[in-house]
Amino acid sequence: MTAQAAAPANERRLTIARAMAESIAQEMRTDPSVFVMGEDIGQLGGVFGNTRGLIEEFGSERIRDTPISETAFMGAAVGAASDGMRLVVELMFVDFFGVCFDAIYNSMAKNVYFSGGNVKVPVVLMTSTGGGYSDGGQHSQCLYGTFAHLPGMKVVVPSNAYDAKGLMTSSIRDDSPVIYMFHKGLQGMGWLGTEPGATVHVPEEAYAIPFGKAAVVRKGTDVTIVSVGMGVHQGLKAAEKLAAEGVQAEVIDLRTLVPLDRDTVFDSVAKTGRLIVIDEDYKSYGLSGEIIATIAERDISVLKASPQRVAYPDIPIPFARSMEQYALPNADKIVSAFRNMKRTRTWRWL
Amino acid sequence: MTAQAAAPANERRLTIARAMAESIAQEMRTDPSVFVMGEDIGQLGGVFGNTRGLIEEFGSERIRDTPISETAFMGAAVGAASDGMRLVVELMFVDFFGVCFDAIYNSMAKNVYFSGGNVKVPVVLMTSTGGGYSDGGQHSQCLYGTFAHLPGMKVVVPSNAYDAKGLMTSSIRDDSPVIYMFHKGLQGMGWLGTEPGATVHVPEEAYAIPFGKAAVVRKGTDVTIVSVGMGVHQGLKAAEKLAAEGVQAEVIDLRTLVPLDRDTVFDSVAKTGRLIVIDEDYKSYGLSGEIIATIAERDISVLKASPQRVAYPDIPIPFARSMEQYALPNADKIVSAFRNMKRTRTWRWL
Amino acid sequence: MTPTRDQKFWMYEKMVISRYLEESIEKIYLEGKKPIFNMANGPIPGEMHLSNGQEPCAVGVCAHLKPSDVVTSTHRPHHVAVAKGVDLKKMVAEIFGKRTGLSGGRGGHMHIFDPSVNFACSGIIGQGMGPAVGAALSRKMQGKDGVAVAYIGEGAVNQGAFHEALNLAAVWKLPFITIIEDNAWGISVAKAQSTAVPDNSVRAQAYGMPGYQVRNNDTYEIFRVAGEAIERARNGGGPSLIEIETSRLAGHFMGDAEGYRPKGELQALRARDPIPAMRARLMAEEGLSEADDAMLVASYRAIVDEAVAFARNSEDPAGEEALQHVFA
Amino acid sequence: MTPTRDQKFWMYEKMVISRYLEESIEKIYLEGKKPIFNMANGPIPGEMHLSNGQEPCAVGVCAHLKPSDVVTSTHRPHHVAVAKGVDLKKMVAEIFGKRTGLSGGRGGHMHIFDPSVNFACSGIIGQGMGPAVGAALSRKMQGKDGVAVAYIGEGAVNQGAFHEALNLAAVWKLPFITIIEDNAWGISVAKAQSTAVPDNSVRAQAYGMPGYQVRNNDTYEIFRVAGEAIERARNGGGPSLIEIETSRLAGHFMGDAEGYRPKGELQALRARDPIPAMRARLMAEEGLSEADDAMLVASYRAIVDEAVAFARNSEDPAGEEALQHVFA
Ligand SMILES: Cc1ncc(C[n+]2csc(CCOP(=O)(O)OP(=O)(O)O)c2C)c(N)n1
Ligand SMILES: Cc1ncc(C[n+]2csc(CCOP(=O)(O)OP(=O)(O)O)c2C)c(N)n1
Ligand SMILES: [Mg+2]
Ligand SMILES: [Mg+2]
Repeated sequence: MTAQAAAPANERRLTIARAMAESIAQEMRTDPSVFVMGEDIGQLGGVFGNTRGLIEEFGSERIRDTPISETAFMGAAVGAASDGMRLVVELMFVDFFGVCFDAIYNSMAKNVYFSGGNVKVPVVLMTSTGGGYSDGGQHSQCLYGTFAHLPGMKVVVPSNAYDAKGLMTSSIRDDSPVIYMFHKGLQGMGWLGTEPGATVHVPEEAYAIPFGKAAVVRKGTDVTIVSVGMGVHQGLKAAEKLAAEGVQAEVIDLRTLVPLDRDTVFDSVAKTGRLIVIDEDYKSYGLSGEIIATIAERDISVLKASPQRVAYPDIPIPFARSMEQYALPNADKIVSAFRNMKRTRTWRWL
Repeated sequence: MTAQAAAPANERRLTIARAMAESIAQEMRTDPSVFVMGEDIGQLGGVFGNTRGLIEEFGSERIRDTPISETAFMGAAVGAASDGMRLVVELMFVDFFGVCFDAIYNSMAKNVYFSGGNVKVPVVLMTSTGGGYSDGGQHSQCLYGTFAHLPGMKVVVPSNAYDAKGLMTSSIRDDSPVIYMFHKGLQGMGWLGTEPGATVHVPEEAYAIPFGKAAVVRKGTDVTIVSVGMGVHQGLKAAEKLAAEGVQAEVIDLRTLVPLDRDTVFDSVAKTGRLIVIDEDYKSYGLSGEIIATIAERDISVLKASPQRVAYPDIPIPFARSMEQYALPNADKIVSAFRNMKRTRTWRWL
Repeated sequence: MTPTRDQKFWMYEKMVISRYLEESIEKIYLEGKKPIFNMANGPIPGEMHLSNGQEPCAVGVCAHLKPSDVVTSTHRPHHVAVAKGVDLKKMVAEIFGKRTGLSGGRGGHMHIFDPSVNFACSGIIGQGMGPAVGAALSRKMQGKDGVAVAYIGEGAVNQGAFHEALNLAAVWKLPFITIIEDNAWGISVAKAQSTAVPDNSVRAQAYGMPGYQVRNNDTYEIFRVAGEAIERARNGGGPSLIEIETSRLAGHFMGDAEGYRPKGELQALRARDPIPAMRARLMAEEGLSEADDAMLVASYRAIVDEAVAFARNSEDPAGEEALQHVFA
Repeated sequence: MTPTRDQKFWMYEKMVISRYLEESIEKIYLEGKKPIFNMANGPIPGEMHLSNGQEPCAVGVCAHLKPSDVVTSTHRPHHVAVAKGVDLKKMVAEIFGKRTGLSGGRGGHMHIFDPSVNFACSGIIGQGMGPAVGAALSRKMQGKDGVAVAYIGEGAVNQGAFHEALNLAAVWKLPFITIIEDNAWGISVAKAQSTAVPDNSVRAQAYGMPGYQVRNNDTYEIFRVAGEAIERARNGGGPSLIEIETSRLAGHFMGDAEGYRPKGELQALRARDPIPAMRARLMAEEGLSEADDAMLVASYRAIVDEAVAFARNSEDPAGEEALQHVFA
């Protein structure tokens, strides 16, 4: 069940950008230790709109534009968070992680452990992901696998505004570092194109969505489609197409990659016997392999056919529209993957 | 077949450290455009010995100690390599990647693509991996998955001196960037402890080992054990133990993660029906998942039991010996994984 | 060092070509993006950072460079690419994402690579620095003539790569020059808000290298200072830093509403547009007539128009070409 | 600013404790590592970076700090930890990897965290800088008293994190001080081989902050300069940089044969050992007698011996404790 499904139609539909900003504002109102840092998050309101309106309410001390010094301000986030503050810090594009990954990988993620739990690191590192609008190979990556592989940080990937708000609230309230990855194509910023399914009803009051609970966003019996973020919407579209052929797909939105709700995925595949993983991140050594391995290692016998992945190929992201669209996952590729599954050698098909 | 198996016993057994240095020296003699950069690689000969003796022969221009400025010198490696030089550049511990990952991830790995193949980037980024000697959470990581997930770089992980030399030669001669990951516990540096199986016969003359060809280092029929680097030796030890119980394990050394020799792994599992992956890197979203998914997606029906992984848990690496050893893969864990496989629900066991 | 007549006309040509290129791109970029501005649409999709106003930084420096010298530029690279002699047709085709582009459409406008004139860039702040230092090292080791120039924005100077690269170039005494294009803004953040010193030129002292500050986007002064620094570098005198006060006459990228700009700033900057200033100088100093100027400008524009036509008429790459050239 | 009698004795105490701690660790470290030196063996496994000779940098600065002030240190942290008042028993137990250690053995000697006195460190070069700047920001935003001090080696100064952090601290005018421990070596690489300027103190100019250079590992001069900088920071005067010429009397880490050291350097450094110098001053200035000194030293050593005994007698963590405290 998705919570937003129960909501009255057309009532307070928010974009993910506005839902994120609303959660941050609510937490800042109740907790004076919360503040936001990043590039162009003040007067500009964030390149992707997720801090819009905050500087007007909270001022430039708590909505703090930084120099283009990610190593320093990611490190500073660790230091301030260990000193009693709660941070929301933005890395403008996830692609820029490489200029500050040590501060993230070796300090933010590990200081809780290195201190035996004596130091808390309440940092939400929010960052934009994804392509599809020809921003080239240094501005279009997802890197879900890279971050989920790193121990010590929770990894959140919302697919709609309802989740975006509730997961942001949980992220800010968490005493551990959280990386919060929002997909540009879901933000509700028209200039990036936007997936309409991401803009949904969002309750006004603050609420928290627990980590590690995947959402079954569509029930089905014949095949399980698993993804996060943009892939969830592609999965839903593919499910529509398959439904027209009489195939009922179950679609799972993982919502958090760390912790990973392996049980929900396993239970679904145990029921459907078939698994397709959609990942806009690079195919090899990442999310798609992990989900398949999760099922295979738990009980291979639940699989009625070889699982399939629809993932970004292992290539840098090309600029030209024709090539980028060729490489990206989409609903048609998912439908083909399902057909392909039927063709693969199996021992219990039908 | 492993080439070194054919070699006469006790003839020119080299450590991996010496084999690496020998290959570099030979390439430097024949190609004046080859040079080496890194921290403490000159007079000190590299903290892990793999540039020992080079400065005496080639001088401090071509064996070039750098400031502790990884972003600058990794970037410089890209620039020099695009300008006609061939670089061997050392990142002392792979754990330090985060201070210079942009230069690696977004330039070194992608400039060939961004230039449509018009720019070549012949850089060998050699770096030490692995723990087991209580060096703590910022000096013991493997990060195989992190690097293999990144498109645009080849990833080499030698398990013995014969391979180390031949793979280094191929790496230096390659026009694409290569990350060459050597495990500290295999280097043959006594002060790090050392796996004796890594020190093997190495021919004097230069030779190249092609990328993307896994080695079947032990033939077997009952279970396929797949790994790289240190894991290969653990796999071989486990195979000995299993042999005592009449179980014949086939052990595969992947040798390169990119390109990945999926065929050799698949063919072996198609024969044995059982798969165990050993990985000293973090378990989730990495190598172990990828290998399992490779089999599952190609043909689930070859698996007679749920595949198993013996991998580093998703935790930062602890300092204390008791905790680190608890977390590391070893032969006993592999044997247990095999036993566990027998217990899992299967449909064709025996 | 003052420019010769030829050099003056060369600089003017490149400035006019660069500006007209940007104006052409601006128009084409908006095709298909109205009434709804969606970056993904139109003949030129994606982000677009125009260099209007920064032409002096390009021509004043590149006037001293040969094709064999190395230049790395930033996410805002067109003016420098034009001045460095990057193949204009192939570059425009790349910006359009066509098969005939410099990289067959794989790079796009932030990833202009033309090894025939040793030009490269990166969309990541500060990351052109290391590669330029490496090219300078390569030239020195090969005993080859040549200097390497890295462009960087004033905002990017606060990135660690700047510090590391300058120290490395100085320790190794490399033929390396960094050009800081100080347009006073890093997207919406003003220089004073991000930089602890008023002038980045003082930062040269941290590396024991000469640091120059050029005011007022002055093409001649840039030419003079760059000439001095490049000559020193060619003669083994090591690296230099040059900061240039320049002006960003457009938004940070196309679509930027620039609400953060103080009122009147843009108008004031436009009044000091370096291209009319250069034209006026040519008229005063070299007797350029209105008529000759019109002819010249028309001929420069024709070059751009031809490149644009070439790009427009080129084919899109096939989707599966995406899989090529991952490895060399 | 000169130290009071109490401050002098406090500094002497911490110096002696620190040195004797290192000497004790050195001995214990080698247990089980003979005849074959294998880092993995013995009661203290792993890398070990001793701070012998650098004690003045620790005490001259920390003499001005309260427990509520923040310090981040480097991979070579023991002397600073001692001076900052880190719980000695728990710290030594951590170095041994015992359950009673500061983090239950998860961190080890490069990861000493004692939030009760606001001490932290990182094994990655330069990466203590950002966190200290963040702590300084936190103090300023909370309107709380307090300064943050980041230690860094002279080799690490060439890391981008240094540049970014100093600029950030200066732009935000934070109560932040960086202490550069210049022991002339970054492992085997001499300062002149890695650093473009003779003195890192000039680099303060790149951030518009005061830069101090202390020569000769002089405890009093460090005390004076640090006192000035810390007072300014407490009073809202913003950050400072202090470079201290100090000496590394041991190898980079235990097991380092130091073949790269010029002949005679170590002997010369030992002749200028700051601890006998401090003792001589106490004798000359404060009338410390040989007998009193012997008593004091014995009492200081007893503190270390007690901590070592505590560590030795503590239990190893169980293997599965590795799985705890990954998240807060
Ligand atoms: C490491 C990194 N951080 C942030 C960005 C996003 N970004 C792109 S351009 C820009 C502003 C750059 O300002 P400046 O260096 O002054 O160059 P200008 O745009 O003014 O030419 C920023 C923050 C980036 N590309 N890379
Ligand atoms: C980013 C990074 N690069 C390299 C290292 C390896 N390393 C550890 S200590 C050291 C030398 C540091 O020299 P310095 O900063 O002068 O400190 P010192 O050891 O002299 O106290 C190096 C290169 C590291 N820990 N982190
Ligand atoms: Mg700017
Ligand atoms: Mg040092």
